[in-house]
Amino acid sequence: MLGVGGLLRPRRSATPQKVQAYECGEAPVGSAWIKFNIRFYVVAIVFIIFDVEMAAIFPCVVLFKDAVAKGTAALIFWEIFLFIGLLVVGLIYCWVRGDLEWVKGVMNSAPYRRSS
Amino acid sequence: MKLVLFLSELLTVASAFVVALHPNVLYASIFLLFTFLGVAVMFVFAGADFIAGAQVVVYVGGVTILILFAIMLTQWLYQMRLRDVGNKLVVPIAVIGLGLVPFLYKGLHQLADFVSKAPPPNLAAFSGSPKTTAIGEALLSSYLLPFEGITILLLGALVGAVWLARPK
Amino acid sequence: MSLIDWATGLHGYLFIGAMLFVLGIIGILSRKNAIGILLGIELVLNAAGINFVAFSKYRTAMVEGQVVTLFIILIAAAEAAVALAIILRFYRLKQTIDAGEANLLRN
Amino acid sequence: MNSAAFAHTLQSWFGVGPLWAWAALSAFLVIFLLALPFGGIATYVERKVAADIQDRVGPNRVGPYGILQFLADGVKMLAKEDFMPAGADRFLFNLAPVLVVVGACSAFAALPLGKYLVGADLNIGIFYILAVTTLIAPGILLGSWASQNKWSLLGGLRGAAQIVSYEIPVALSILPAVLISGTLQIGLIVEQQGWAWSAEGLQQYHFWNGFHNPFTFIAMFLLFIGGLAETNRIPFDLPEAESELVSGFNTEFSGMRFGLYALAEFCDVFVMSAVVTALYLGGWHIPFVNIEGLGVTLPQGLVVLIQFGVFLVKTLILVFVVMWLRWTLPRLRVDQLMGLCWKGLTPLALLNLLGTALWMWIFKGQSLAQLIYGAFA
Repeated sequence: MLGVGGLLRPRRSATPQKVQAYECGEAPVGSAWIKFNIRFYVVAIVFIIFDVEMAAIFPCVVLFKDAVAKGTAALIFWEIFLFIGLLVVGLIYCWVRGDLEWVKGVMNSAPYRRSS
Repeated sequence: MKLVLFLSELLTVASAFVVALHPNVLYASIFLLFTFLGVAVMFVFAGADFIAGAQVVVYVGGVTILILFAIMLTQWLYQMRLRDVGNKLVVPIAVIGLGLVPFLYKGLHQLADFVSKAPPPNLAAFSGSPKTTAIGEALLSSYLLPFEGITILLLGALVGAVWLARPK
Repeated sequence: MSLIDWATGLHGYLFIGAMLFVLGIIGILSRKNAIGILLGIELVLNAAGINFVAFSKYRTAMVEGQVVTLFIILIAAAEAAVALAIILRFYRLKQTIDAGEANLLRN
Repeated sequence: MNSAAFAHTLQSWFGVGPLWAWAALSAFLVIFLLALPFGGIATYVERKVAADIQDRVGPNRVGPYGILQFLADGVKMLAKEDFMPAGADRFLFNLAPVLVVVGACSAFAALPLGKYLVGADLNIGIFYILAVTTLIAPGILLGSWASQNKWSLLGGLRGAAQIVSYEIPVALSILPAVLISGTLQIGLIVEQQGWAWSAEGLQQYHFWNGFHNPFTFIAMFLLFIGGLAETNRIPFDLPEAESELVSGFNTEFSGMRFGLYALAEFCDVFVMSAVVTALYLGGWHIPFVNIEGLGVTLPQGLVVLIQFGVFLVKTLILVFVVMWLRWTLPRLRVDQLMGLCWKGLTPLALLNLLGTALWMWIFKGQSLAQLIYGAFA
């Protein structure tokens, strides 16, 4: 699709103003590199652990229906229960320690502290 | 169809070269994403469809994002500091390492020939058979203890990593 | 046996695994950036996964090798999370992630 | 028009290659015959819906009722000058929209549009959709980063954090459906959600998963809300919040690259609605009617067509709800967004999973409909 577009679109040499990064019409101030909120990173860590546990539990969950029919569901049920329990423990830990509080994190992070 | 596998093997190795040798860590991590995808395709062709899915979910959706976040957090982008000139020994290490590949391969070749001589009886049916239930049964029987251990390890990793990364 | 036949059989899988392993080691040894080293480690882990999956098909045609690969994936993710958290902590301490600067334990 | 049958036909025409190579090709065709037109038409429908809700006329110049507007838009995008901001990373700037589009469109291959009409009914269908859609987050992050623009970078960071966070409640809400059906293959999950007017028929079918038990009813809504956030739609459109971030992660993208982002967004909305339909709203089943147990034998082509129509109607109703919400709800704040995900949806989804497992265990896998039917019969 990009190739078809290449045949159709005009080729003009862009002026320096045009290729400037868009900052509401003004010339860009400073570098686009911003020291971003470390909260994003903590959330990503919590995410990856949850994600991995989920990938691990899929094969067990698939077996549950047949196990119920055969009357051998107890093992899988406790497996799922353990899995949920571990995720809940992790979630409660992060919640209690304030890792999920976005606003508090922003107010404590470096740029805000420096200005105060 | 072998062509698709061959191309994805090429993609895997080519992007692994970039990962190992590109001076820019950002580019290396992006090509790591392609390596993961190529390896996932190889998994599919080896009859490991669920593992391929897990590979994409965990690596592409999780680890790559985490690495990109870490690079954004610790590097001054678009500046020279991103250039990881690294060790002065890059070239010798690469030459010696790649020089060892033929020897490594000679051993592997004999191993592969040995294994190929006595193929398992159900090799042809293996790729099509459903894997998710089989993996689940294995996880709940002979691999139950390691599986529980890893689940608990993951909880420990969560607590530890969050504690380490937490802003003061 | 053509190149494609060779590459798509067990030999090809083992060769790709070996290449990823070697390239991962090269990456680990040649980089100073801690994140770069982590990338090398991920390559090595993937190489191990490829070998497990290949042998689980061509040697046993059972899922045991795939289960081990699943374990590798799970542990690799946990390892990446912890390693990157350590790197971040180190960066906050030293304002750099050059692995050569990690000498706090030296004295 | 089973895609496997289609693949057989193709194989017999050309006489080379393994069967599933042709299956992959036909899946590819499904993507292009479905995803691209849908993405285009959705832009037109969205503008019409928006206009109706705001009591305007909307596009009405190109063709009758402006229906050809999407073609005009497409041509315009193709013909637009394509430029890159100074300092942008050329390689990443080109790569990012492609990643996003591949992530959104590959999922089409596994959508069950009818019993005999599915691109590729994979063993791991729903897991496959979960996997390929993860490509969107790196795509958005890289695109925002490559454009060397503060607004883009902020939008991209938010987008990546939001998409990965909401993947947790989404995956946790998919699990109850898998628990009930005992398979990851979407075709089989849909198959079990039928209805029959006889006791032995109801042994086999348990009606729509969304009404299987109270927990799955909640899970259905969680999946929809989580999907809404994953597709960056209002009220979760923080990555591209016009009022604060200009246009968010796609600020610097113009022409066809912007077009790819827009296409990916609409495809993603369709995929999300289709997944909710297939997992919880019975897919191609007509409520309380078993199309194959009517006593009359309909030609198979007609059955396929009816099922496709039913599936499409259900999905498009959900798509309409998504568009409707856009003009109804205000945008969330970023801390509310993360709070909703981690403190609201995730614990609730965990509870749902546990509740569904308990229900399955206690009632021997019977659904609410089966229990009620059993009590009266």
